[in-house]
Amino acid sequence: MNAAARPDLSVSFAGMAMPHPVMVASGCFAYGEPFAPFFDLSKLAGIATKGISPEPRAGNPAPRIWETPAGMLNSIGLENVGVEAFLRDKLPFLADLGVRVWVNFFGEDFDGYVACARALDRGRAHIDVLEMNVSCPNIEKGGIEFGMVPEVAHDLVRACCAQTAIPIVVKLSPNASDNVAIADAVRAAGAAGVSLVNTITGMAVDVRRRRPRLATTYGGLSGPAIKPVALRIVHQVHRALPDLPICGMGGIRSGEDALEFLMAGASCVQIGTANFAEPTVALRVLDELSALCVDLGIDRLAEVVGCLEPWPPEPPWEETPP
Amino acid sequence: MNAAARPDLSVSFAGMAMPHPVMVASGCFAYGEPFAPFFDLSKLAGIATKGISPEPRAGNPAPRIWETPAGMLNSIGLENVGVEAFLRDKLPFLADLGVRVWVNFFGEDFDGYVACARALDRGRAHIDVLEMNVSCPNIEKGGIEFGMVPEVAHDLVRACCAQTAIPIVVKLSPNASDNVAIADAVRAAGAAGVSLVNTITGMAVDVRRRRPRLATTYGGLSGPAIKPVALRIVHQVHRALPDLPICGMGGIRSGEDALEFLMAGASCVQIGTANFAEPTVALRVLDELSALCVDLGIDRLAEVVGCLEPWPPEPPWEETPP
Amino acid sequence: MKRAVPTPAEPTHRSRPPRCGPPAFFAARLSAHRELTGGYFELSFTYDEGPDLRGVVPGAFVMVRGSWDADPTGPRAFSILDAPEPGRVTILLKVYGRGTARLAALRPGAAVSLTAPLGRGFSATTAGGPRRLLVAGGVGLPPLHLLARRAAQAGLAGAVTMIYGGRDADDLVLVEPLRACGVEVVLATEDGSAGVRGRVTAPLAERLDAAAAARTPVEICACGPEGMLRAVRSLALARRVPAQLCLEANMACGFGACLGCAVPVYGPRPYRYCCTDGPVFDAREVRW
Amino acid sequence: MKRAVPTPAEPTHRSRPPRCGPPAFFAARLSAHRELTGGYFELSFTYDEGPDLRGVVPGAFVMVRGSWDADPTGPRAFSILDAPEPGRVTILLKVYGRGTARLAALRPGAAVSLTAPLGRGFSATTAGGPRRLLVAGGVGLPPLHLLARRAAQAGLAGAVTMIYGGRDADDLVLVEPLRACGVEVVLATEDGSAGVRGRVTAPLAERLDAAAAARTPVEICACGPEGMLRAVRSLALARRVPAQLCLEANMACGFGACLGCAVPVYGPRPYRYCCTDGPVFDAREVRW
Ligand SMILES: Cc1cc2nc3c(=O)[nH]c(=O)nc-3n(C[C@H](O)[C@H](O)[C@H](O)COP(=O)(O)OP(=O)(O)OC[C@H]3O[C@@H](n4cnc5c(N)ncnc54)[C@H](O)[C@@H]3O)c2cc1C
Ligand SMILES: Cc1cc2nc3c(=O)[nH]c(=O)nc-3n(C[C@H](O)[C@H](O)[C@H](O)COP(=O)(O)OP(=O)(O)OC[C@H]3O[C@@H](n4cnc5c(N)ncnc54)[C@H](O)[C@@H]3O)c2cc1C
Ligand SMILES: Cc1cc2nc3c(=O)[nH]c(=O)nc-3n(C[C@H](O)[C@H](O)[C@H](O)COP(=O)(O)O)c2cc1C
Ligand SMILES: Cc1cc2nc3c(=O)[nH]c(=O)nc-3n(C[C@H](O)[C@H](O)[C@H](O)COP(=O)(O)O)c2cc1C
Ligand code: FES
Ligand code: FES
Repeated sequence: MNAAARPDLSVSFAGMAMPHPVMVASGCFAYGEPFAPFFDLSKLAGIATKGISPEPRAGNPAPRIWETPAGMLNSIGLENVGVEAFLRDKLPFLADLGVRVWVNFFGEDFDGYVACARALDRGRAHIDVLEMNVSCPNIEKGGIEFGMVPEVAHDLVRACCAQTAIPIVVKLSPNASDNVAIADAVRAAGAAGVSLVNTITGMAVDVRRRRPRLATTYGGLSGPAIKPVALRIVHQVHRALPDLPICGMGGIRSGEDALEFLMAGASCVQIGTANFAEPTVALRVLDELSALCVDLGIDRLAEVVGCLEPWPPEPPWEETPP
Repeated sequence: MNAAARPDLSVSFAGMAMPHPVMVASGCFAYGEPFAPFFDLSKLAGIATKGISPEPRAGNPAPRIWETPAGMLNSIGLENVGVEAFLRDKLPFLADLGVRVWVNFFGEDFDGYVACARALDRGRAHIDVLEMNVSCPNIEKGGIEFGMVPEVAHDLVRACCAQTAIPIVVKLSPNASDNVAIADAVRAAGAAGVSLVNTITGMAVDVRRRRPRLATTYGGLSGPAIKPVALRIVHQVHRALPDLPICGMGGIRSGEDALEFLMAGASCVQIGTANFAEPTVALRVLDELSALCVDLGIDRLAEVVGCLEPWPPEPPWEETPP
Repeated sequence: MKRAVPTPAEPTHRSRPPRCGPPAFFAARLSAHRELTGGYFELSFTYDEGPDLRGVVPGAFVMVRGSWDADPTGPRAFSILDAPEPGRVTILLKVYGRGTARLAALRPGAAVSLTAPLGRGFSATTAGGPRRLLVAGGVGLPPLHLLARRAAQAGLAGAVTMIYGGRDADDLVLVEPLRACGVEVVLATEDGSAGVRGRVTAPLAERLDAAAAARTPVEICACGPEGMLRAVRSLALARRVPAQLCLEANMACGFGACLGCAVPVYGPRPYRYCCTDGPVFDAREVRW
Repeated sequence: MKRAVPTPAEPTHRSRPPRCGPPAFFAARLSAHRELTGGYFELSFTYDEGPDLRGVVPGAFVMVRGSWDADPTGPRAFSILDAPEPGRVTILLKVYGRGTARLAALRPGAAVSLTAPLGRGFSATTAGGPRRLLVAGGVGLPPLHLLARRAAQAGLAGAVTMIYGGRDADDLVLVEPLRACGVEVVLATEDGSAGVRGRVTAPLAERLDAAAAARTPVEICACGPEGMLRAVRSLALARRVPAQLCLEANMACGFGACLGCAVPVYGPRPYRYCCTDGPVFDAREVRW
């Protein structure tokens, strides 16, 4: 261990080399442009775009956001420009940055997912990963999210993988009771990895006006509040499926947060909500991660992925001390 | 609306009259005694005891708690004195207070639950509710919690209800993907109501020592961080099953928090984690609730249970303004 | 769920408010902290590196966050009250909830982070233009205060009238500096403790009537609570008077990244964004 | 999962540390705030209503929380350094993480809530008793500092020796007041910048050897980081010297409500509680 040397922060995710593990999360970085005034975006390992659907979507009524203790609720409603406008107007900007482009996508029904994957395949020269968001309500199956039932998720992922040569990483919902089963199902269906986690469904109440704080009643909870839940799911999935690449996220806003996710089993991480308060947060996280490696004597960051050890057992209990 | 009058804070839960809705939550008030030095416990509407099992339990190795952003993780391990010692040593103290006694209980397997309900029935003269915690890992069914699958929960609740004349209120886990289905199943099995919610499973990592912060790796997340999730589940269950009495909890630490839960559909509330930082928090919440009723012109608190209205729709969109 | 939405092209505007320069994110410190009446605070932030905000459009805002831990998570939006010199910006803050309470409790010297300049503001007051009725309610004062002072600096103090309302006399702040630069200020309080008793809409309606009678072209510039803005909008639409409204929305970022601050509008798309398309909107455009 | 546990009766102790009175929860304000070297702060809290803590047992602690919003959620435990008069209590705080950082940043006058007195402390120093070797590491100083001053007040300064270790000279605070009341203080620093170079265990072992040679009965009272306490415990057990260890545990409540602060022990039950059974434990009892 040579603490003076610059630590090697490179990681690999599903066979893809990355200079370091710090990406930015879908829906929290738009299509990149709003952040261009703040810093050189090519310093990011990658950008996950706002979720793209086959047709443009206007999003949900206002108000769409509400802050909660150490977190926020959003019901943006998956507003996006639609796949055609994305490929035409947004992808070129991203492609020019030279960072890994993860295009987050979804459909409003089974066929919508498939159509979207097929359409995005046309951008394959500039797209590194299709990050498939399975947290949308499945209208055909009574509104339950596609990502809640392993079999449903499996079939959907398989159909999408058949449409494209771009690796598909499936982004799972922390609302599911058994993420290991779902991760296993999507792995079997051909997913190159999983992104863990999306937002947890929540709500807040305006007691004065006797109505929910969000126009849609429910929204997705993100930010530091959910970090313990996200870490738990990353660890559970990594422990059960150690070969499945994981991109971890949920409340990351420091280098130490990022390292927690890596040690729990994520090969790379995404920063979401923290971009809003601090548009340059990814650079700070990267700097802190580097400094922390020096501090902790980590020469190669890739080596700590999933390195957590369980606690040593306590000495056995006896009535009289030995 | 007479703002000057003292508001009527009484509520009824499953036919049981309560002077006001503010109780304290299981595992956060022990068996009451540690709080006796701080205030007159008879001012509480009720006390939910630490979870009781058929046999005493020593609990989990240390460390058992860790603080997270606006929340805490615990892995106490359902430590308790066991049902016999509870009935003998702890129940008399609670019975003397004249508050509603909710005995939280669980078993380590199906028979354990049933045995515990039967044993607790012997205390029926002093027990108002058996609050059944179905968040324990079901060892027979591969370690998945009893409360995750509607059929499993149904059978367990029915078997316990058959053991006792004390109303059983089932405490559900926010880890389940569909709490409405589980609430419906336990209602059908004879539950008098539901307590929503228990802790969300989470973890935290000590990056310096490369191990989890808790000796058991995972723990339950509670506190303000989870309030949005708890509120959402209360609202979902209330909307789907408006006649099922709900006791709401998760991150409550102010009168306004309590009112949020009532408006979302809870008939009464429990305060958990906040008791640790502020042993007299229940009194403050009660005072604030009363003041808020005056402020908002609420004469009878019971009337606002589940009163939330959805947002009015926006005027329809048109290209040119009307 | 699904709405038909035209492929997004930059929407055409009838009155597109002027935009500030590109935003920067920078460190600053609280340099002055003055408590006014009514729970208002005037806070000044100074910084060594960051944009010169002197030329900022009235209505432009800054996102402010203290250098604290996880809670509150997000920054809060504040209209720029003044930017008297490079490296300095002033806001008027009213304690409302958690974020504003924590900011108000900061001590001089405290580190904060700012994102600014943000938003599109009110158009400039012009010599030959319509007479401007500035309607400010409560914490909606700052952008109009800046607008009025700008007009006065340009020798146009006579072209603007400030109609400023609040709950009571304590709720009305920074009135003297306006009068000192020659701006007519009409006060309205709900309890009548200062100016006329009642809401700002009454003096506004009076002025609109007078202008209509005298055939003087007028324009409304308003900022305040949503209820007030709705009333102002109704008045303006009914009388066909142009009105620019400075809106509020819950904001997570302030610079177009979260899409949280949607404002329902008429036009090519159902929503526009308070932070990047506003906060100033044409009253006719707002879908209320 | 399941362990056989005897039905819980109040466990019998070989050395049950003395307990303070019943705890109270009360409002206080920060009345003095003094920054020492090494990131240490001495904080004084004053209060109008609350327990008189003057007679508190050394090792007793107070849970402190600022009057802030949701984060950090819980209070933090601090050993009582001093309670010079009714309505006043002093702690020595080292900034470690989020909670201590926020407490250290409070300004005099800030409102806090306290829960105190809590815990069972060290037994009192007695005239005919064994010579006491007080072993303090870093922020473990306060209870032993109080113990030493109490001994001095009782005319027993000569019966105690303080062995106090830290990283460097800056990491050692409040040494002069001890020496001033006649207590022998042996310093140890890892970098040798004050006292002997190395850990406290070296001077401790020396003293134990000397005592063994002289057949002087000695007793260890120790408080500090877990690593230090483990080393002290090994030394004490190996030499059959009685030792009282003041432990730390993650605490949510401090008064026996959460069962979070479990300490693995030998005895009738596998765990006891740092807050209500400790923080002072007999070294033999601790299951490490
Ligand atoms: C463009 C703009 C300019 C503003 N200018 C000023 C000003 O000059 N002076 C002033 O005192 N206040 C101003 N505000 C309002 C100020 O940002 C709010 O007082 C503040 O957001 C409420 O925050 P809080 O933390 O006190 O309240 P909380 O109760 O903590 O509420 C904050 C929550 O409210 C939501 N929220 C509600 N209203 C707003 C809002 N308007 N903006 C952002 N989040 C909101 C947030 O999502 C957050 O969840 C402005 C707001 C906007 C959008
Ligand atoms: C009986 C007792 C006496 C203490 N006396 C002093 C003292 O006199 N001076 C002093 O500076 N410090 C003292 N401490 C330690 C002080 O409470 C810790 O520094 C503090 O808890 C760490 O909090 P933090 O917010 O700075 O760190 P964070 O990084 O925020 O860590 C706090 C987290 O650590 C956990 N944690 C870790 N160690 C502890 C702990 N020991 N107690 C509570 N929570 C812990 C908590 O669960 C919480 O999640 C004492 C602790 C105990 C238990
Ligand atoms: C405003 C907002 C919009 C989001 N939009 C999307 C989206 O379109 N697709 C998606 O997969 N996740 C979306 N997310 C989830 C984030 O990508 C991320 O998974 C989540 O917020 C947790 O990370 P964080 O706590 O760092 O924000 C969104 C989150 C926020 C806050
Ligand atoms: C330390 C601790 C112990 C708990 N023990 C139990 C328990 O024994 N049985 C149970 O049903 N819930 C238990 N809970 C869950 C609480 O009763 C409550 O449902 C949860 O903490 C959410 O409320 P809160 O955020 O107000 O704490 C425990 C919670 C904590 C923090
Ligand atoms: S506040 Fe984020 S887009 Fe406007
Ligand atoms: S800290 Fe809660 S029981 Fe000890």
